[in-house]
Amino acid sequence: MNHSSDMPSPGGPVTPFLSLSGVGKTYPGVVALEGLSMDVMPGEVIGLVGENGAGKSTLMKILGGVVAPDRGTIRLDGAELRFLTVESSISSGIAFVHQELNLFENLDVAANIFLGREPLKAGPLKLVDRDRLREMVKPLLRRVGAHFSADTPVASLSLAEQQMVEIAKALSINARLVILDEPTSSLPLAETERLLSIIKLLKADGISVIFISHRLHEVERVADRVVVLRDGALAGTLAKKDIGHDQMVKLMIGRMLAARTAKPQRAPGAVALKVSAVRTAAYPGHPVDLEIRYGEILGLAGLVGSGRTELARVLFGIDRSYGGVILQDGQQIAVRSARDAVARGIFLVPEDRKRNGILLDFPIAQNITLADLPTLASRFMLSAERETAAAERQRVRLGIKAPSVSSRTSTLSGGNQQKVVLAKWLSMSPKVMIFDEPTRGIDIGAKNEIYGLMRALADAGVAILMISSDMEEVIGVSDRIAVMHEGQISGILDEDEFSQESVLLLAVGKRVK
Amino acid sequence: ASYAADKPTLAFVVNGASDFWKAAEAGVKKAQAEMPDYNMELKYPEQAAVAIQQRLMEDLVSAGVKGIMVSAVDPKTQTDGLNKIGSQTALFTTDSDAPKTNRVAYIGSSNVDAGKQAAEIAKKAMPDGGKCMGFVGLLGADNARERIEGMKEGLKGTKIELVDVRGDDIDQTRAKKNVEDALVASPDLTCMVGFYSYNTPRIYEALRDAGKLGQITVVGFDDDPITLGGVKEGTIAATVVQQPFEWAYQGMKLMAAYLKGDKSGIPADGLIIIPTVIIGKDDVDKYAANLKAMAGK
Amino acid sequence: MIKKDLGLLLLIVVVGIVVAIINPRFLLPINLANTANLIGLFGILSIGQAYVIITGGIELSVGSLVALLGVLFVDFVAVQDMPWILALPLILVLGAVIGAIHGWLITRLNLQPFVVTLCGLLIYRGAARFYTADGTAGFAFGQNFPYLEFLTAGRLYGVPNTFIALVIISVVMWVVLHRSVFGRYLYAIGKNEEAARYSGIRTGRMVLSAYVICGLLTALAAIYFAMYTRSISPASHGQFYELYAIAAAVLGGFSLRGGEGSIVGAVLGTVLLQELQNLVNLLGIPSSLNFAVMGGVILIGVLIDQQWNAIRAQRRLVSAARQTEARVSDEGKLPVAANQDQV
Amino acid sequence: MIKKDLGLLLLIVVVGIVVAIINPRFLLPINLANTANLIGLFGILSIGQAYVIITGGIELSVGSLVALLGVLFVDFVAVQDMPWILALPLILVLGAVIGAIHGWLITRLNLQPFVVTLCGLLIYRGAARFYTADGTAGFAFGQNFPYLEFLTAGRLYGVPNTFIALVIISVVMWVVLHRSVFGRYLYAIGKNEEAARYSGIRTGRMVLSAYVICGLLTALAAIYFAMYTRSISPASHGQFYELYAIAAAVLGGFSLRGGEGSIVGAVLGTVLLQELQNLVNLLGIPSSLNFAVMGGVILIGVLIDQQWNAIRAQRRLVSAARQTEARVSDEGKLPVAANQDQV
Ligand SMILES: Nc1ncnc2c1ncn2[C@@H]1O[C@H](COP(=O)(O)OP(=O)(O)OP(=O)(O)O)[C@@H](O)[C@H]1O
Ligand SMILES: Nc1ncnc2c1ncn2[C@@H]1O[C@H](COP(=O)(O)OP(=O)(O)OP(=O)(O)O)[C@@H](O)[C@H]1O
Ligand SMILES: O[C@@H]1[C@@H](O)[C@H](O)OC[C@H]1O
Ligand SMILES: [Mg+2]
Ligand SMILES: [Mg+2]
Repeated sequence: MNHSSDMPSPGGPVTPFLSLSGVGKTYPGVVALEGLSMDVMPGEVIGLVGENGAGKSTLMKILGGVVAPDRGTIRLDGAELRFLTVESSISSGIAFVHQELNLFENLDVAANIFLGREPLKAGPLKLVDRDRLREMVKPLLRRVGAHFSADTPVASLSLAEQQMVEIAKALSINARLVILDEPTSSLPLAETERLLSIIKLLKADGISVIFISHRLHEVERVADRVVVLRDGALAGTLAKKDIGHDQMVKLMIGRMLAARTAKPQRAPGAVALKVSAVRTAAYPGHPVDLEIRYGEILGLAGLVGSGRTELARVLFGIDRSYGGVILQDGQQIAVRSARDAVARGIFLVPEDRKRNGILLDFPIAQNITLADLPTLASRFMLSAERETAAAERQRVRLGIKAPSVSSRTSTLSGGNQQKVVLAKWLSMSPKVMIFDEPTRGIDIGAKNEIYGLMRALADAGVAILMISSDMEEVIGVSDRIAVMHEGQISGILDEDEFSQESVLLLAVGKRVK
Repeated sequence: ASYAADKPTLAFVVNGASDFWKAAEAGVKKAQAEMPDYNMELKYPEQAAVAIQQRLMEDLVSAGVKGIMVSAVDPKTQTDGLNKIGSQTALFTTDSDAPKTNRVAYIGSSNVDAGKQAAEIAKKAMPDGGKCMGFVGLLGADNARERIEGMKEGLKGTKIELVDVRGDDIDQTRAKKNVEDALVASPDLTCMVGFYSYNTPRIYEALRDAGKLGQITVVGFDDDPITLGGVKEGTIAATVVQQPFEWAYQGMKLMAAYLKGDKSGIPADGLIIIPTVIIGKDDVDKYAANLKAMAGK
Repeated sequence: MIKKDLGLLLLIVVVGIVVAIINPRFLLPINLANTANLIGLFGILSIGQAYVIITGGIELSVGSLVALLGVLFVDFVAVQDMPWILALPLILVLGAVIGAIHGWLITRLNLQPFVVTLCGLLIYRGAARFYTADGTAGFAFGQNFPYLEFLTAGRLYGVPNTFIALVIISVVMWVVLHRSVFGRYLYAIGKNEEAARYSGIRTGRMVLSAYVICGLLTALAAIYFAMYTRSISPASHGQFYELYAIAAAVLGGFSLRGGEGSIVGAVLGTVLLQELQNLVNLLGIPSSLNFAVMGGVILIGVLIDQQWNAIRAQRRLVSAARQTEARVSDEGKLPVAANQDQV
Repeated sequence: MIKKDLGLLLLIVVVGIVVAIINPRFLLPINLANTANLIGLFGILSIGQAYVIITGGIELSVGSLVALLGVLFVDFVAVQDMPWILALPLILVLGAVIGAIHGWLITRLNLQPFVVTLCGLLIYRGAARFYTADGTAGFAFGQNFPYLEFLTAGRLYGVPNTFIALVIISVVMWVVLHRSVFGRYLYAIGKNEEAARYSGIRTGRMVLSAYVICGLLTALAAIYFAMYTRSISPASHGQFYELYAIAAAVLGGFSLRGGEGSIVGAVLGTVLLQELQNLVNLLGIPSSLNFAVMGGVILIGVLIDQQWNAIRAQRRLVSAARQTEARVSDEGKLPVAANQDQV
């Protein structure tokens, strides 16, 4: 598709590239979108914010042709479309990075990026021109700052690296509108910076961008206009000059938020978990040493693929460790399975929610009680009342937005799904909690609630290891910060040493000071 | 055991695994004992299917087998395949013939005659007429069709009628349930015919379970121990037995002679019919003793 | 009993009524008892299969196992003169051990269930045939084991003991699957094995147990089958029984993707299949159509179920949309056509 | 050719050498040609099956289809006197149509492939048997169709034409699966159907095409099988062929979860299976063990493959660890025991 001739003539009135009016979508029991109207101008960066479940992804899925709206009209370049299919969306120049990753682990990076739009060899057979494909992919990977090559199998990439592939894919479409649904939720700082600069480059090329994020400071930096959704309806629009953290929050949740993080109420206690010379599969040559104390939140920062998730998996018994010892309360322990970890009060809130965190088809209640069934059961028999009561308690405590605890978990928004994962562990008296990207995809209100919960847990004496790629979060929430570089702890910062620079320096393997 | 190159090998290929062929195995063994300069083997295909049997024979030919005696799964239409085998080895047929092929000779029973003998049994047991239901494994197989045809022919002009034949695909569970269902569906049945070797014992057991032994005339085929027991007991009218032991024993010797160049045993029409015999209450003991002796036990 | 099960029950009853009208002998106690007997035999297989399917697995070796274990049982009791009171538990243990081996290969060595049990299908069939040298294992004429025969092939007030066994097994297995922690774990594993493991469930052990249960129930059914036919030709005995068991489970609402289905459904599925076979014989339909009738009914059943759900979901959506339409000030625009599911 | 395929090739060669040493007649041209003929027949089935498996589906009705289409072909040509030049494409079209129906039920009505094709297995078998009233369809004595026979059962310089057909089909299907856009889409769909849909791929249409290809190749194989046996008893013809085809694909590295496998692998899998069958017959192993040998070899093959991968991964890790061990000043602590895969 070549749309360059459609660019507005200078001086004339600019027609919106895309215009929605009265677009609505209802799911059984939930109005995801109430007749929403908005325009997207060429070369405009729109920040789309709203609480979890506000309808952001639904709106974007309609534009991507994945979900059909029940009401309303869509105009592209002034032409009214009956509906968008995935094909018509792509061919109209709409590129879409989905909130949940959609890559093919059995194909390599290049095949993933150009899937559905492969360069073909001459002839009727529709054979893929593999050389040209590789050439086309190289500059894209350079542009997103990826260090892996075009023929790397996607299966061997970390979540963040996969996110980069997704972004490269969006860039590869000769797009006029790029939709990024929480692209930074698993990107650490350096990569996030690169993404934000990519957005600016797109804008300079006259390409429109819709940028969805719960990291409001990012939105603040790139958006020309912010559209705020609340409960499926338009809560307001902020022009460039009015964009600010507090204004956005106010529109999103209808009130101002209290101070973000509370200070610890107690000094850290004894060492709960001591990791010494533990090696993970990703970096079998690099031993990790780390101490987590009762009552503290230890932040774990690092670049993409620095090995934090791998460490968490070893501590939780999912992966084996290659040498080294783990001590709990001074005693050497063997964590051979997640079961062992759970039995010792070591819990993990995993990074990949959809895959490891929840059973999408299960009712909320059954997800919440899954790990704790033995205590809720009497003699191996389930007790429906006790289960529902326990789940209901957690639902209220965490403010999970759902019609009831018997609703399917798949119908919840991402943020509420994340709360369900937290709820699973909170009823079980944790000793050590490992949070891997705990607020990935979670709105600001819920984020604060989760920070509050983490703090409360720490104050109650729980040792917390918080892996996070959100710099604000790491600095704002942690009591100490450990930084990982290529599978090793490159440094540990105390509160008085906290700063973005020092974290970043350690993250790239340099010494601080 | 691999085939020693020095000794010519003769193979007896059956149509499917069934106890019926155990007697043939004993016949092969007896012939082998008498002719140690030959290797003699009985081969079961994995399934009673043409492609699988054909493949087995082709492989045997490749392995250097000098003579094959086969109970073809579907002789009428297996002509080309059998001809191919026959052009590379001495081919004999047994159990059911394939007269249009280049086989040297057929040795076995006549299934049509066997069916007629079944009719004899029925006529003798039910002089006043009756209504029969038949049971068989493979409704489509030649031997089944010929037996059914033969019986119908033998019953012509009598008041005995073969109303239906139910198939079971050699699934024993279905074989027995078919009998049970027949008892329910047609309460006026007075006789049952088991066309395959295992059908008669399944009839016997279903009747016993229903308390109807002795009330319904049972006509059997072959010599399953249960069948012979029922005949002796008087609950089975009689059974038509084939002589697979003889087929195998005589057949092997015939093949060996043929390979040595002695063609005197081959009749002009190529048919060596070893008659089927009706075994009634009075013959059972002698027959069973004979069976035992043949098996060399 | 869930809605799906009710639909199946309705189908069974309707078919029954139609058959009874055409041939009233369908309702004779003896016919019902005969059919109940086979429902007992195949129902036990289906429940075993159901436990494996719920985990997202499959057990293809059922038919071959019925042959192998049946041959061994008959041989032990009828030929080796082993007391049946010893042979019976021995066969059950053997079934459980084979199930455990399957489970071990699947959970520890990470082989696919389809592959492992396909190999089982081939190997056990071969083993059974080799054991008897392609002969038949059967009881001699007049060989009687009154207690064993009463237990396995007898009737209590006209009700076959195999059917009673099925009822007891169903109740126990229903409680285990639908009311116990173990059962919940199996559902969780079937839905998302990884997430279950991350919740501290020993998924390997649970899946292995499911295969053991399947092996155990298959062994029991193998003994019942052996005592029903009293003779086993290992080349053909039990052939395709795994398909019957799978078909019954699928008819009863089990998804081969795992995590869905109910024991009641599996049993009702078996009832329907046996009713169909009975019908073919009672109505004098050519035996050759037996399979076709079975396949046709399963397909129609699954289709109706599928369409029914689709229509219900559709209707719910429309009514939900209409409700909000009334609320929201609407511009009176035509709804955009549905555009999902393009082929 | 990928590493997995090479391993399989090696296995085939080693087995061949061992057999040839024990019985040199294995290498007789006539034996190789006979085996090549069967490799051709079953290989075509395996490639068809592979196309379905790559999408994460399965086609269980292959064996029944071989019977039904074979019966029809023979009946058309031998009994209805239809010119074979007409009957042949007719049967191919019929195969494609049946494939399309399966694909339609699966993609449009969202039925599970296992269920749809299981029903197919039952229905087509019944239909074939009903069509001939359980009789046999075959050519009468002396009925000859020289051209047709040359094409389907003839040999060119001693090489069976069916084998030549397999070679041609393999090459074409290899290009389509491994080099064309369509093939790439099939891989994508097999791994993650939803994501493929989000990428603008008409997943329904692609999956349907895979079933059509499978139906087409199955129809071709059905004709070849019919001309090989020249006689079809619909009750047993082709029974279990779907399992052979699936087994060959699995041996060749296809995953039943979809998205993995290569055409070369499926063909080599077929070669190995046929070599094994040939070996059982040539070495005079009791035929009862035929199935057991097949099952055993598949299991061992899959196990070695699995363990091989695990060991390689392990060794890589250990060597990486050792390299840095030298660098890092180590406290000489005992390693923590392996902790994966708890049962
Ligand atoms: N397939 C579905 N079935 C039923 N309800 C759904 C479905 N998908 C979304 N919803 C509901 O629609 C509403 C909007 O969801 P959406 O995913 O658009 O929220 P969001 O703004 O993207 O939230 P988040 O920030 O958490 O990603 C939520 O209440 C959600 O529960
Ligand atoms: N399945 C896999 N196979 C091979 N390598 C992998 C796999 N998963 C992760 N890795 C590699 O292991 C390294 C560490 O990944 P890990 O996910 O632990 O990093 P992380 O610090 O948590 O980063 P992220 O922000 O991506 O979560 C990376 O180099 C990654 O490429
Ligand atoms: O062919 C055999 C037939 O003659 C016998 O009566 O029953 C068993 C069959 O295998
Ligand atoms: Mg969202
Ligand atoms: Mg991580």
